Amino acid sequence: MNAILSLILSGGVVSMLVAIPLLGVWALPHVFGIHLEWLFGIVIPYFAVIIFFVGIVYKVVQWGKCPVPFRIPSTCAQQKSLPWIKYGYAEKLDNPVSTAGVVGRMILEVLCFRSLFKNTRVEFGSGETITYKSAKWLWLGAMAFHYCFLVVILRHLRFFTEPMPFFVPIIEKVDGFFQFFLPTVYQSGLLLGAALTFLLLRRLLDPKLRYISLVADYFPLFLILAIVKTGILMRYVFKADVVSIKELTMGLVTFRPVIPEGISVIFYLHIFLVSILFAYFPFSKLMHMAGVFLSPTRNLSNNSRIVRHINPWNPPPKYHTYEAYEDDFREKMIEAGLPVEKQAASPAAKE
Amino acid sequence: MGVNRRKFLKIAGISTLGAAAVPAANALAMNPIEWLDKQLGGFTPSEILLHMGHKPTGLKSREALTAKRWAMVVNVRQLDEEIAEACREICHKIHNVPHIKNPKHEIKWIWAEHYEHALPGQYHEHIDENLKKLPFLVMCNHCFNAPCCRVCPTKATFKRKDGIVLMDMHRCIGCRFCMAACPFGARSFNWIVPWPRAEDGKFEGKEPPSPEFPTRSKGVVEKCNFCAERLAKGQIPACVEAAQELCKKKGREPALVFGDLEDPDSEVRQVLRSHYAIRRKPELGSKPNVYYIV
Amino acid sequence: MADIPKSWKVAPPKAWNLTTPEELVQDTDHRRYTLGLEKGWLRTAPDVEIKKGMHCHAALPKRLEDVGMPNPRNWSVMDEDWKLPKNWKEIVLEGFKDRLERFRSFKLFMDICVRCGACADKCHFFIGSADPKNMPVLRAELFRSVYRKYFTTAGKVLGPIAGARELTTDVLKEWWYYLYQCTECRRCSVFCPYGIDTAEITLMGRELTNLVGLNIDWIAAPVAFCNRTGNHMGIQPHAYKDMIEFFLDEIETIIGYRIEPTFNRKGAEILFITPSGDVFGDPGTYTAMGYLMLFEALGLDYTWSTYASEGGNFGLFTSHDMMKKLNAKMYAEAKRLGVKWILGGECGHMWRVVNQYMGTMNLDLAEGSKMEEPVSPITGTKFENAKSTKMVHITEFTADLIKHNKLKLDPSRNDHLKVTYHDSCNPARAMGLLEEPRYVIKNVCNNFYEMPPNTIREQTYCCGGGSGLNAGEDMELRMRGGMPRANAVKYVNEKYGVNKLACVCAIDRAVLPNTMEYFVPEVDVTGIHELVANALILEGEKERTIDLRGEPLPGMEESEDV
Amino acid sequence: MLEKAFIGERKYWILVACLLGIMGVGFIMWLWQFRVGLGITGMSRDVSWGFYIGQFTYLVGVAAAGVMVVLPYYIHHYKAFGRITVLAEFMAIGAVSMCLLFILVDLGNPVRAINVILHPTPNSILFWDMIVLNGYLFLNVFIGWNVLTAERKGSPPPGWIKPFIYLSIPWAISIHTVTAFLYAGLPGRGFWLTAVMAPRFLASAFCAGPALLILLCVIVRKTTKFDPGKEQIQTLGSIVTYALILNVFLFVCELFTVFYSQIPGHMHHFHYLFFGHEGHGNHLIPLMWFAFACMTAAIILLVPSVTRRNEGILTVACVLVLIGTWIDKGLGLVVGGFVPNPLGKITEYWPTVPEALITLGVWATGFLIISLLYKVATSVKVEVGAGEA
Amino acid sequence: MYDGGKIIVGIIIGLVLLTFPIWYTHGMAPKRPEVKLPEKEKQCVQSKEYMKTKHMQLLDLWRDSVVRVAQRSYVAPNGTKYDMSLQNTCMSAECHAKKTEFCDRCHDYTGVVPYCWDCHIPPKEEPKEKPEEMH
Repeated sequence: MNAILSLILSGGVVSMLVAIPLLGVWALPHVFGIHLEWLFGIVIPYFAVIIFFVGIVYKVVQWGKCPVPFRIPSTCAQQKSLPWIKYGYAEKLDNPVSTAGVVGRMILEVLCFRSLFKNTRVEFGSGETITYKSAKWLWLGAMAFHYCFLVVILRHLRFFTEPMPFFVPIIEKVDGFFQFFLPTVYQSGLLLGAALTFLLLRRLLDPKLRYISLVADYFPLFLILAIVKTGILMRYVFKADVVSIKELTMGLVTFRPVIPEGISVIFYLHIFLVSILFAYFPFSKLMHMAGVFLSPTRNLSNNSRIVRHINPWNPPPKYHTYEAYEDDFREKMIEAGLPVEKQAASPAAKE
Repeated sequence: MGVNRRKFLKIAGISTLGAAAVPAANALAMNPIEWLDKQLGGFTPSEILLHMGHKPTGLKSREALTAKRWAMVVNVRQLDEEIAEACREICHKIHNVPHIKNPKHEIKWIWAEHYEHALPGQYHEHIDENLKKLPFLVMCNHCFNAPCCRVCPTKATFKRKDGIVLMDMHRCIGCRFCMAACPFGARSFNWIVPWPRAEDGKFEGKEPPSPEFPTRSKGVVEKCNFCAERLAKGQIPACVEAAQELCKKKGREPALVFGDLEDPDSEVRQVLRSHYAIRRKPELGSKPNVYYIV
Repeated sequence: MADIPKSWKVAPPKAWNLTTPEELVQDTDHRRYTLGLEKGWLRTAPDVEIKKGMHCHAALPKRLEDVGMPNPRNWSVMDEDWKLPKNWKEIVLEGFKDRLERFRSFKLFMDICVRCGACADKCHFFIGSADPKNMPVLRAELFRSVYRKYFTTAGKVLGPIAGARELTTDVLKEWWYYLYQCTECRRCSVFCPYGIDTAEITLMGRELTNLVGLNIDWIAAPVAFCNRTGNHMGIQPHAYKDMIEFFLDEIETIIGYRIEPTFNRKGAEILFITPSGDVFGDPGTYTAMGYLMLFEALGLDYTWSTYASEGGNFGLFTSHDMMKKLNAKMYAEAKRLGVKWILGGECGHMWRVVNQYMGTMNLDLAEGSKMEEPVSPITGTKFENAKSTKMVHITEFTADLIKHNKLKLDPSRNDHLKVTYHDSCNPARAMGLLEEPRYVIKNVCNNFYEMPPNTIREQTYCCGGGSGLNAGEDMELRMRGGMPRANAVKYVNEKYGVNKLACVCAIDRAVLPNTMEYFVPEVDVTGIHELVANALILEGEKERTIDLRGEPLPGMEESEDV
Repeated sequence: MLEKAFIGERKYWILVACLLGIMGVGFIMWLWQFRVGLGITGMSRDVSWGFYIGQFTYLVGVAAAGVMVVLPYYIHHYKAFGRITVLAEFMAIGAVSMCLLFILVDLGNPVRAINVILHPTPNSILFWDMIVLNGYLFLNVFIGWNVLTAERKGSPPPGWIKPFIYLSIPWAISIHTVTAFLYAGLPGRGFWLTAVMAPRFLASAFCAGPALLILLCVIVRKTTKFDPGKEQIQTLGSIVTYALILNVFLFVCELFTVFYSQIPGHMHHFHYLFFGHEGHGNHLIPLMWFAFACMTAAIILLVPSVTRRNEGILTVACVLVLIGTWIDKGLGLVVGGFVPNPLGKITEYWPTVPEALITLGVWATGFLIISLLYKVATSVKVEVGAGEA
Repeated sequence: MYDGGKIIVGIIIGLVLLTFPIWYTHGMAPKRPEVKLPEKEKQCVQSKEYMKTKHMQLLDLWRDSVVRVAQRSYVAPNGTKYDMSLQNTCMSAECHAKKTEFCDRCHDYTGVVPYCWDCHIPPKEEPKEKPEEMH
């Protein structure tokens, strides 16, 4: 599976996914008079959300069932040792010895992508020199992507709640702070698209990344890009009947599903792709969302010299005992003047 | 959907080479900028883009008053406090100009000044005492070479083809560069919300007097618009109308005259032919379109 | 002396069959993969070329028999047939499943990698070799692809589309080749947004290959020796004592009198354990002399042990069980001798084991012993950070002494040295021992210079030969892996004239001299306690004219002739 | 490299916390202004620009001063400045950021700020100002960061950065020229309608900017292990001296033209600022005199090399220069231009408390940016062993 | 499960956050808003479908056309001409005389806050209102 094949495959799959609702909601009724809105608007979304929740919980429980036999945090700073050796806030966070430190480390990791922030790039100079350059673009792209995605999701609550919670209008206002176009362009949507494009270009332009990337890397990027694009198109270009859409989404969320009239196909396209993302989520690398919380190199404190860590399956010790060792070398030991437990093991001890 | 598609095709057609034969022939008759302007219906390409394929299909209404260059003549000698106040009142009323007591935040479209302020360069102590007392009606001069339009970074203030300098209150970012540029102090800024509204959208305190004309949001600049909205309906500016009515009543020559400066038969041209008229601060070269007969 | 495998003898540079360092560096073409048209890595296993100089020799059957490891046989890496057991696939997959169930780290790291590539250029082997499979992410993917095939639905159904592949002998060979091109240094895990630690995956991978008898002699032999004789070198008790006696002779010529340490002495307060590399190989031996002189200066009530005569633990590079087995001796011996606590010498992975595993695995063995929370008998400092394991790092111990002015030091004796410090990867990234060694160095040397920040502390580079890859036959691999470290040393050498590379790891002391010889011949490798002993003023010592290596001290060049 | 901004001593964090606190207060005040309108400021129909635009104008000068370090280093190969080019560039980043923020808080409709890009208007100087300011910000971020990165790697800066560096020199001149043109091209504002406006701006920029840089260098030396160097500070001191003399000279030229010609439209503004127009006294008169007293004192301190070489005196002189130019440009220039108004009337201006707090908030933001960047720069310098002068 | 407590708490927090809309609405969906259409006037400037989704763009076009190009007459697809004015045409007494019964219904339902009404004046909605005032 090389880069080109992966691209073709993942691109093809996403195109097919786009084609399905187009066929189902647009072509079928026109050609055969079959209406499948209920399938795309109700059945598939419900199905996807169920897979999403069950899948995530199942996966996390599976992880939870595995013990953490050893305490293996990556220690990215000075350990807590002698009282006069500096153990300040940076050390507490990067080499935590207390729960507070671990919580701080996890917060920084989950909310600020701290490890990515440390990223560097190796550069080869002339001759033998290797130099290191701080490389924050990936961090920036990842931050932009994840936070914009979060904002976009929170904004979508306007379709799933009535009345809206207080924070939704505030987010909308801030997100659309710079007013241009009608309806007002949300900056998060544009940034999300830009960040995704950056992440995709990275994979395509960096030979290292092109080599390691699999279909499973391109596919979610293409899928989310397609979701973003359909969303943007729906809001700004092809336009959809928002009231009917909200009727549908509210029906979904209150378990009284309805298919109102007059929702354009672009909406079904959008919701179908989102459903695919939901259903795909638990089986994919996207599970890093939950996994990051369980990573033993990050969520453990470095205190196993202070407190004993328990391994639930710790096997009984089997080792070459001193007795066996002395039996092996007793004579040589005595000869060398080393103390032994049993002075004269054999009566034939040499005088 | 259908309507929209037709429009879309129309736009698309303009931009494709195949359909360019006729416009190309037309293009020979005018300069490229004019041609493009015509194709775009007066909109810039970026504006067209912002409308996403909607091409304006508007027309000028038949009853609209049109001109090549609108101008006004103020015959100061025919003015008195009453007329000036009537002009100010009707203007501010129909345009929903708020009455703000704090002079720092005041908004004025048309108002009376003393000679020494209206024409500071031409003032001397020994001037006709009568003239000193007369209310000089001042307003936006709708300069032919308007410094405000020159400095506006968004074309929010712009000069129409008929010479009217207009404010696009939808576009103004409130940088107030135009206020610095205007040598006549004709521009006002909405320092506070002019017509405050409650959460439910109802007006707090006073309601604007005219439901037909929009109010403004805070943070935009505004000024006299030569009653562009009235011209479109075939009416002359409200101040001119009010002044002329009052003058008629008082048996005077009309204090305010309005018309097309490029039309030799227009009323303004006739008045200017028969009276000695000056303009404010002519040395700045802004070429005001408001003339004063003193 | 003891029976030492011939392969341990470091071959002279000429026999390394290497090009010049410049050529070696320029050979690392990181832009080799430019088009995306080459075969994707999922399909490359059959074509993997096992290059000479880039791998170690297979384990001899005797080693495995000694410790009861499976499938002992004579086999060679270069052979087509690796003589696997018939049901090898079953064994590996069963072992895979077992480890997925026992180690959350393994299971999680199989699931959540997003292949962002942040780790890619963090690996010294990738930097030095440009082999894309040395990118940590891809090293792990070699296992993930198999994981997907046998343990995930998507992989079972979609196969390569889901990034899954069959476990074939080619894949197994690829595993083996790249498992033993990873030194488990954890540098990649520092940069991973999810903390994925390739070392964890390599550890599991090595356990799996060991199940079917795929291993390297350079690990299997020490393991077998350590089990029987107590140390990796296979030094028997009398020889061990002989070695120390030899150091005592040397020390006598330096300080003018003889010191007399004890061995296997019951009732001592402290048990001292250091890697046997310090006792056996230069320049570690000078460090061992340093320990002896330091303890003499303090009059410490301590003992050496010939049974627990190994701090290092090649079991870590074999399997968790083997690690436990070899480590158990430390507590067993501490209990037998009735010491209060254990003092550990300068060692790398020994401290990883002590910090991360020892208490968890073997603390039961210390039950009923006289062991208690370590307290320095000289300063009275309680080592609270070793409360549970009761084992103190010697730089912690020495730093505490210096802080309390318990040592008479003359740092000017090290004035001819310009020292830089190499953070050994294990104490740095699996423990956090960063400041103590620096504190000690700065107090015993007047000229200390740091290497560039991206190459020290938690970002330190491996020496290139850790985790059992310190053999002679894989010299090219070692040089390639050591390149980033050597490059940083070269930088300070050129900038400040640094001529001494200090470290706290026996493997470093064994590996880096070759690397330095190759890349930066001006620089020598030393342990920290060699520097300490050089600066240390012992009571009643004669005026020092030579350092521990028998070379004249600064200002004493003439007195040599006297 | 950025991570270095997150590791510091207690003092550093106290500074950061204080700046964040001031920013917070300023932000709350701005939210109020955003809600209520610019009416909460002291500006009015007649004095329609005030403190904000004044600060903007002043800071453009500070930003442009980076060129006084870059130019001698890159064009005249004055090697000593190599140590501090990054400091100058990072100071410029902070200053330009403040400029942009001041424009943003001065807008009546900040939400429509994008209109400047959506409806590009080349005939507006403000449009060009937007371009040159953003361009200058980009150039300095780009150059500063790349040069520092190279320094950290121990390699010379990449060759492709050179064109950008050369471009940044005229660009620095341009930001001040264009800003001067904002004022100088307006008919009917006699105070500003002068061809020496741009040269005056440049002269005051080249004394205020380096003066601030000197102070920052002294602070850096005191608080970090990096010493920007004695020679560097001395050379900057000479630059301040000449530019200050030029600044005062140009002002005197202005005075001559205005008062000898006796044209009222030009003269009244000066009258108002320094004596009070037609009997109107105001807050500004003492300030304006104070400003010129400061500048005169600074000249007296700076011209003799004996006093200038004394770093303590140099520092005092720099403070005087900063205060003098700040009053002159940050307050006098803008207010003086609007009073009296085009109708010859006088409306007084004085900033209100919220206006001052917002201003302070923007300054705090700028200084936070400078602090973070300086933290990075000095850490890198120390790391690569450039600590000792 | 190992660390079961923490993991279960984590799962619960995650589920609670992710199912926010479900428990926030707790099964109560307000009815789809119905706008009150004009009684007399049956013909809008464009089709209903068009207006439903694109009225904002039409209004945007109108405002630019009126303010900037001085073209104030809109020619509907059926040839009828309309004065381009939100206040005076759309919201006239004959058409959508009540903002609260027309605009607001959908806007409130879908959380849309248009800034038209920052400046433009919605028609008075007191019952006493006389239609003559509109002239």
